[in-house]
Amino acid sequence: MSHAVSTKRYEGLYGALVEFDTPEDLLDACDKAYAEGFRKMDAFAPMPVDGLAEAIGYKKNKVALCVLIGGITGMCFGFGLLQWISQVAYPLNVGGRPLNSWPAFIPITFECMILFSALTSMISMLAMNGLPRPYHALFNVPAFERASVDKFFLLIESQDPKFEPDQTVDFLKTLGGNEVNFVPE
Amino acid sequence: MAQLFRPSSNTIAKVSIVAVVLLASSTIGVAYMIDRGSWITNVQVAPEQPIAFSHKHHVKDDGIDCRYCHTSVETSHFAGVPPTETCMSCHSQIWNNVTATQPIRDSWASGKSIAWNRVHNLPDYVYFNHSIHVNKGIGCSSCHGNVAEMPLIYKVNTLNMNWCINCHRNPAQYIRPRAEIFNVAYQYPDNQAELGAKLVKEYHVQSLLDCATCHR
Amino acid sequence: MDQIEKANVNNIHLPTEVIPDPGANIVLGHGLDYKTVTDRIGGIVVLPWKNSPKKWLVGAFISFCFVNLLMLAVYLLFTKGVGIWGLNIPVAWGFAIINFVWWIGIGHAGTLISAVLFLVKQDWRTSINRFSEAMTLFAVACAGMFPILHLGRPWLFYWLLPYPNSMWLWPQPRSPLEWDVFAVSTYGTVSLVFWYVGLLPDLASLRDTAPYLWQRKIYAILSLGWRGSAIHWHRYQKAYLLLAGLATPLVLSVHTIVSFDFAVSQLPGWHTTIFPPYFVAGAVYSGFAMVLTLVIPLRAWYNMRDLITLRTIEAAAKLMLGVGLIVAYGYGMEAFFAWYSGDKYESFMYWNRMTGPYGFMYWLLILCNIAIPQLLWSQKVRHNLGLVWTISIVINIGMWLERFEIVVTSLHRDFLPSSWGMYIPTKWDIATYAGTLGFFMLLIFLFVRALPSISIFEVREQVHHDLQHENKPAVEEHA
Amino acid sequence: MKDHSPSHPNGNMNEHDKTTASALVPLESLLETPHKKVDLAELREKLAAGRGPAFWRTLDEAAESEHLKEYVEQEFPGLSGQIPQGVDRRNLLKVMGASLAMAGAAGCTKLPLESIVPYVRQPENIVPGLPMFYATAITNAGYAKGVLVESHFNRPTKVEGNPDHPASLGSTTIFEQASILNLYDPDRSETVLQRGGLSTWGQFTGAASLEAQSVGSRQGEGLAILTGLTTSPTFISQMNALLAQWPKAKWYTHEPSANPAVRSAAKKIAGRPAYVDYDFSQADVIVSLESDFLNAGPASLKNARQFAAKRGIDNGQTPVRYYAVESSPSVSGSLADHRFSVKSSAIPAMAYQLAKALGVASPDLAGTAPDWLAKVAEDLSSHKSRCLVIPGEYQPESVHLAAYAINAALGNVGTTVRLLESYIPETSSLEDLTSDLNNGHVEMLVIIEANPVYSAPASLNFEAAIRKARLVVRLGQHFDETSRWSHWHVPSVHYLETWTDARAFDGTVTILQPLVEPLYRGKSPHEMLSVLLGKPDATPHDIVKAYWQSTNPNGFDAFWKTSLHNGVVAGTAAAVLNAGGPVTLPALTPLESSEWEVTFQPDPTVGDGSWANNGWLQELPKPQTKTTWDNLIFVRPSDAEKMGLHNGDLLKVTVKDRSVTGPVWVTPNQAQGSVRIFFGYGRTASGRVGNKIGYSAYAIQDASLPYIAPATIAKVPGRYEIANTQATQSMEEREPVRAAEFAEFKEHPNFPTLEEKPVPKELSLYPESQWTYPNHKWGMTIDLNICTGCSACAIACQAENNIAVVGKDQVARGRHMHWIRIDQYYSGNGTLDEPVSYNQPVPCMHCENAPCEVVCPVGATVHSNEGINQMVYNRCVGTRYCSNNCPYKVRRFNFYLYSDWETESLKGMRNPDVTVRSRGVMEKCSYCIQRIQEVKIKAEKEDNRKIVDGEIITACQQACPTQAITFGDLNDPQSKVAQMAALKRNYSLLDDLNNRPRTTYLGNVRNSNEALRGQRGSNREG
Repeated sequence: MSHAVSTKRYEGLYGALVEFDTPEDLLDACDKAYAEGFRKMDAFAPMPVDGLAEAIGYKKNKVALCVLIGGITGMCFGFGLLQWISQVAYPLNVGGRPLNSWPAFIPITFECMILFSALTSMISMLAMNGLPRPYHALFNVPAFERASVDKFFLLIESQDPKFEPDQTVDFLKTLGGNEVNFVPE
Repeated sequence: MAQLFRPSSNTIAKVSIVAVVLLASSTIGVAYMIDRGSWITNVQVAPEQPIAFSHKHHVKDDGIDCRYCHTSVETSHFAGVPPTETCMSCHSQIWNNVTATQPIRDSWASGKSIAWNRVHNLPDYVYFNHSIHVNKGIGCSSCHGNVAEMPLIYKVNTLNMNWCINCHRNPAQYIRPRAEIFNVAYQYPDNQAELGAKLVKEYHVQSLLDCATCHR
Repeated sequence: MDQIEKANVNNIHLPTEVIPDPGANIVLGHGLDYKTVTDRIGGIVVLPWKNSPKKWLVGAFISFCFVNLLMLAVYLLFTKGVGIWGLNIPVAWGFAIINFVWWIGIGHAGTLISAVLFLVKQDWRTSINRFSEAMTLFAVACAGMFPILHLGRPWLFYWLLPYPNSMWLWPQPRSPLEWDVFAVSTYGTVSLVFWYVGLLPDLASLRDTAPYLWQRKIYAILSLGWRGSAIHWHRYQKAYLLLAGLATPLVLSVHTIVSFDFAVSQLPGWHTTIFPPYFVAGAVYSGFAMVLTLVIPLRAWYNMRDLITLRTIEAAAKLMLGVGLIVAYGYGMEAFFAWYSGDKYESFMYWNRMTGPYGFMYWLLILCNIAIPQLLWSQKVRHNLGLVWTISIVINIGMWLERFEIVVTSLHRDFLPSSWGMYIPTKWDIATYAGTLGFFMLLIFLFVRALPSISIFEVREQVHHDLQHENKPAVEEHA
Repeated sequence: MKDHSPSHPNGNMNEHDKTTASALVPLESLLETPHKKVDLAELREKLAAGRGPAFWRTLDEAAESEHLKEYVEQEFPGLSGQIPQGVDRRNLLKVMGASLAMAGAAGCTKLPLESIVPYVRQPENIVPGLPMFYATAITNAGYAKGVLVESHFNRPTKVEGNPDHPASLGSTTIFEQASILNLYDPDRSETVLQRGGLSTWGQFTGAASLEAQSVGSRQGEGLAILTGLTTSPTFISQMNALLAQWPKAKWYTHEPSANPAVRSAAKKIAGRPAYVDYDFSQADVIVSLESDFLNAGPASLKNARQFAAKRGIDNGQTPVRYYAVESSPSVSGSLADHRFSVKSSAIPAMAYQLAKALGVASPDLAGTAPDWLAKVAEDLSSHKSRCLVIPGEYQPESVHLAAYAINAALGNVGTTVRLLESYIPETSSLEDLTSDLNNGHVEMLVIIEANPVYSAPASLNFEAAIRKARLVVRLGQHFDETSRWSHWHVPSVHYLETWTDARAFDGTVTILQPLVEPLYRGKSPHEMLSVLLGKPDATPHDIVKAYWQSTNPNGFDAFWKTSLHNGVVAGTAAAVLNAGGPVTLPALTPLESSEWEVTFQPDPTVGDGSWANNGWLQELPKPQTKTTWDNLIFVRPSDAEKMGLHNGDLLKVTVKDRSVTGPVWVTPNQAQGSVRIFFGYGRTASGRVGNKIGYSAYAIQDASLPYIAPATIAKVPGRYEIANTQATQSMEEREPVRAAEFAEFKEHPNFPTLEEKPVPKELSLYPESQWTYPNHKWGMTIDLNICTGCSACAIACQAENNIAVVGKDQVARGRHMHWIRIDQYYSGNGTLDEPVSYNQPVPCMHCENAPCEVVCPVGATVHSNEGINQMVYNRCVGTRYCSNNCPYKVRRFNFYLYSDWETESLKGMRNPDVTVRSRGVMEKCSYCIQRIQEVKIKAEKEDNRKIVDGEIITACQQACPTQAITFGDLNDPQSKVAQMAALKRNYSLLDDLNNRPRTTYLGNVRNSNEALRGQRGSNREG
């Protein structure tokens, strides 16, 4: 994602972009490009497309792990807080109930668990996606507006070792997309 | 009009998130500082008094005992505020013509007593009893500080509930021998730990944390 | 600039003629493609005023008047005290708690539809989940008001939160009201997160289709620069799935905990083990009722019959009927155990509930919640939207009455006859309730005008799914 | 965050106490601020706007007006002016503390300290902050009940009974308790008025002495003095002096609630003025002929104490058997073993028949005796000299004579009946005064305290008669109905403001001493008389002291000191008279027969009307009916059914040609064909609280038939809202009250818990409670066997704990605030007309497994380590969940700002040891935690000594006339409460809920007559 790579091979050029009309076209375009040996590439769709990420070589998804950790933290926080309040901070005889009325602590513990894990799921997702990111080179391409409406795009980044502007564009043209654009930095 | 923002906006976006978090936490921090600060608690604030009465002078220089003026501190919940007569008992003889003590003589003459401003004030729903504390080995200075060093009297403690609770939790760390109660310059000895424990036993001091101890 | 904007406006095509309902078999009408769904749904939001129905203005204005009524009622409440309500000893809880439970109940449909139905892969949910999530949020906002308003000293509500204070005092975690604080706030937060995450891609669509620059800027900020990268989508779907998985137990827990407010107490009529499941069922029941109450007019007003089809409405109606039966079972069990337990307080309470001074409300609620909804067994009824809509209203009323019965009739005659009393709501009780209704509706009105009330990208998926089954590329349709 | 005070006036808790806001200011100057006179009439209108205790609130709002500030300034001299704005309640008192420390010094104190003797604790000099107790007495219809008055910083705050006083024995009735509120009543008149215009005492004395001269020139001819009944030796001696000086002057008395027949009968019996005293400690069988001996009359507290002792069953004794014959349910009647509803007008005949049955010669009567009467007679005759027949306070002479004759015949005279010398002077009656007025014999009329224009029987038309006098002078606490017709009105003093003296029923004298200077510079009756006697400057102190000096010339100082200290003057008890000749019963002159009779009695809470302006008494639920704020018309259920009457319907009662209309209360145990109406309401000039509520029973009273009269009644259209605090009076199979026959009790002493099965403990999620209460374990028991339901406990609690008055509207909404309520149940055996009635005081139960505590989200109510269920007002946020979860519904909520935070006088009245609650917080019985803490601190300071049983007394316990309430440490097996709790007939309310209440009850046992079994409460007409 980050474009702070030390060796910029093509100053001012982020990559090359090809547009398709259907997810299917995009999918096999991706396969072709991947087969061609491109690695630093990305695909864009106005909706989730099954297998698209895999097609461009994406494997590990760590969101679930984060959520698990978040959940456990929340649970410990909740239960710990209640125990501390009722046994350490100010122990009180409440209606003759024991200080450690653990059954009464379950609901809050549960809610804390849910709250923490829910928040982590969103935050981790956004963080890994590097959002918020209001500016992005891709937005320089007028056609890219439709990436969120009805068009499907394949991007080969200039950072890709196999990226050579002209050849890459020629290659992309062979994929049967509508038009091919350079993406200025 | 493809690009809506400048590249810098990315940094701004990320920074602003951090900023919001920082701002929120710092607001809370400030709120706490104000709440604990003297603007709310009046700690270290010496209010204007009708007479520039100096505890420093009377206690330290003249060595007058607390009970000379605060007569009912050992017997009542209310320590008592000295009547004009108490002042007159000396100031009819000494300093009996300086302007500083004029209000006393006015009060004496007119029968209207002197309107002091309260320094240590508790909310209505708090029932503090001086006598029991004094009788159980809690010295004046434990709450009121060393008045012998106060030209004008001021609060040294917040008198917040958690401050009270702190001592009620563990009286041993603040208790002192009954003989030292009115020694405003009293220093806790190094062996306060065991001395305290001993006194607590000796004076039958309980750690009272019931609400009704103070709220009725 | 403005030519561009004009161009943009013209670039968004809304159908001029009224589109008929494609019937109860398909989720989406024919002739929809990625672009049209974007225009149809997004257009409602981004197009200038002249394109939105006058009904909107009227409705929004009326709701706004009720909001003012609410503010007046709350002002009085804060200056005079809860005495302006019909409360007393023994009936120390009245409208405030009734409305709280009612609103929270309504707040359950959204999460349920988006989360549970998502997990069980119900395609018809697509067209109403966004809307019902919004409804959830607004209902929870209304619900959240009441626990604070009903306090004797509302300005001290924050004492229910655990924070280090100069009194060194903390909340009392054995109290169901304390559980509520966590349950409701968690539910509110998670619903918001869930809703916002769902909105992200659509906000991006609006950013890219909105005619005016200021609109684009706003939506750009809201969409956080979403650009639909495959990898983003991948993480996005995982996160969304997890959120759904979390929201499902949450939604169950929340009303369970609300039911604990009653079930944990000693009061005959409250101290009831069946309450948790029975409350949850009731919540879902009222939730679906409220969704239908709102969606049926909505799709007519905005000419979206092919986006929210009879399929969806019928499915919702069926589900409502099913949950209604669970609720009926709940009532049955309550009555049965009142008798079977042989407990004199319990049996008296139920007898009093049925025949006492509030008896007529009990029978009215049976009528509203059990008798009338049985009509939904007939497909004719389910296909008659007027009827479905009326029934959904009836159920909303019924569910409110249920809460009234639970709160008031249990309290007004409890253990010692000497302390029995009556509860007669005052005009301010009613004003507060009506006020929150207005507040709720106002939020709904603003929502449909400010955000896509149907999840565009999910509809696109649906379109894609439909197209695949018709094996036709979308472009030809378009041409 | 800062704690937020619930005791902040406007309920906005967010301000913290700025130390500079309040200051210490002297009090001794309080009474010396010069006053600008204000137009009171105008103010009255303004203030009269808010009627009912609503005014306690409306006053705050009105307080904006400059006028009112002046008014308050006048009413509570200094307080409003001297105290800087923002001074809070407790500081106000500290202020007073400060000034007290000052008192000795500056020498200028507002109290004649030299002569006031502290009673219980006598400090060398006043200790600021410590309350002091003074012995004095309160009089009702002339007779004294001794009291101890608690004073904080020179402000009387609480009235308790004086254990050394024969008419109190340490207990009080509701009136003693409520009298403190009268002292601070802002409606009291505060200046001398001439023809309604402002005047001064000086101008009055001037005018009066001129009059006195002209009167004197005519040997007092044309001078009429009207007073209430009095036993004050000093006053009587003053009157005698005056009458001696002016032989032609006349002394009249008027006391609406005192039946002259009682005195005339006693005089016939003894052959001289006498008082018939009954000794219940000797009586095994009691027959009451419509007597409310446990609740009414000068000896009620003594009666109650003796009766309770005789009713005891726990030491193996056989309890007294009590037959009540009455036309309307009375407090005493609720304890009767057999209760017979009989028309009042039939009781004389019944008394004669009883006399006959017991062999007393009595004139023949038509009609036969009901068969139960024979049984009762048997029971009596089998307890010769150990039984007692008590005539009703409002029955005619014949009944009193018959009762005495019966007692004599049964040999009770000397054991249960004594004739005592009476000290009520012989005076002319109000009837005489009216005729003298009408015949123009009265030129100058001096009315002291009495309020005849309101309370004279309508048949006298006194309002017309009073205008015949050339000059009317009125001494009264309020500018009331009578003052309106007076040329001069002089403000009178409250009994806590002045020196005087009075006798108990048995002649014992108490010298009344003031606790404060007259708040409104009122004058005492003594001063009024001495003005007429030409000594305008004599102070009450001098007058009273002079009198006693003359009677005890030697050793006077010691005598004076001890008499004041003890609250009784030694050796003043009356001599026992030996009976005159045998009583002959006069032939009965029966009332003209009519379908309906109406009986008149003072209202149970506002009496004859003199208490009408007392918010506490107005809001106190009346015994039996539990209604507040109104006087009702009692109708028997079956009669009501016949006439289609329901509670709140309007009924028109007509006697002769006069009628009143009032709301109906369908009352079980009301006799058939008899309706009961009450004095005390329908006032027009009592003040904001008492004005324009209810109907005036005097309006149909006929001087010839003052208390029982033939009447016609008719339903009239319209309804009237009645604010009652207990809607359901049947037990609905819940058995909150558990009762048994004495026989059953002997068989199963544990009858209350017979059917109870132990609560299965394993049902709890939690282990058995780990909480032990090692130090103290406070608990309370309430003996339902001797609770009369008199409600003294409720008022005592209200006074002790600063409980707010909320007003009729709020009561009707179910928002009354009493911490202890007296539930009144009717139980079925018997018809709807004649149920048995039970009383059950219900304070907080202080459950060990308190359900209220568990549900409070902020921990505002939790347990103390002594097992007290603490309610922390300043922590409460007002969720009201605790109340919902309290099965006993003993918690009370401040739905509005009920406590008055503005009126200065009330600040002075309140108990400084109890937080005044603010809006939006829950409150409830605290077992008088302030008293517990006070004693604990005291004991700890006294070298950590053990607290003695009985050292801590709750307010309700202290007031209770029968001592039905016991409080103490359950950990101490020797303590009374522990022994009570150990009794077999002890049970806890709603035991099956496993809340483990600390407050428990002792079952009710009735010793009914085998021969009449099943006829208890059965409807037998005479």
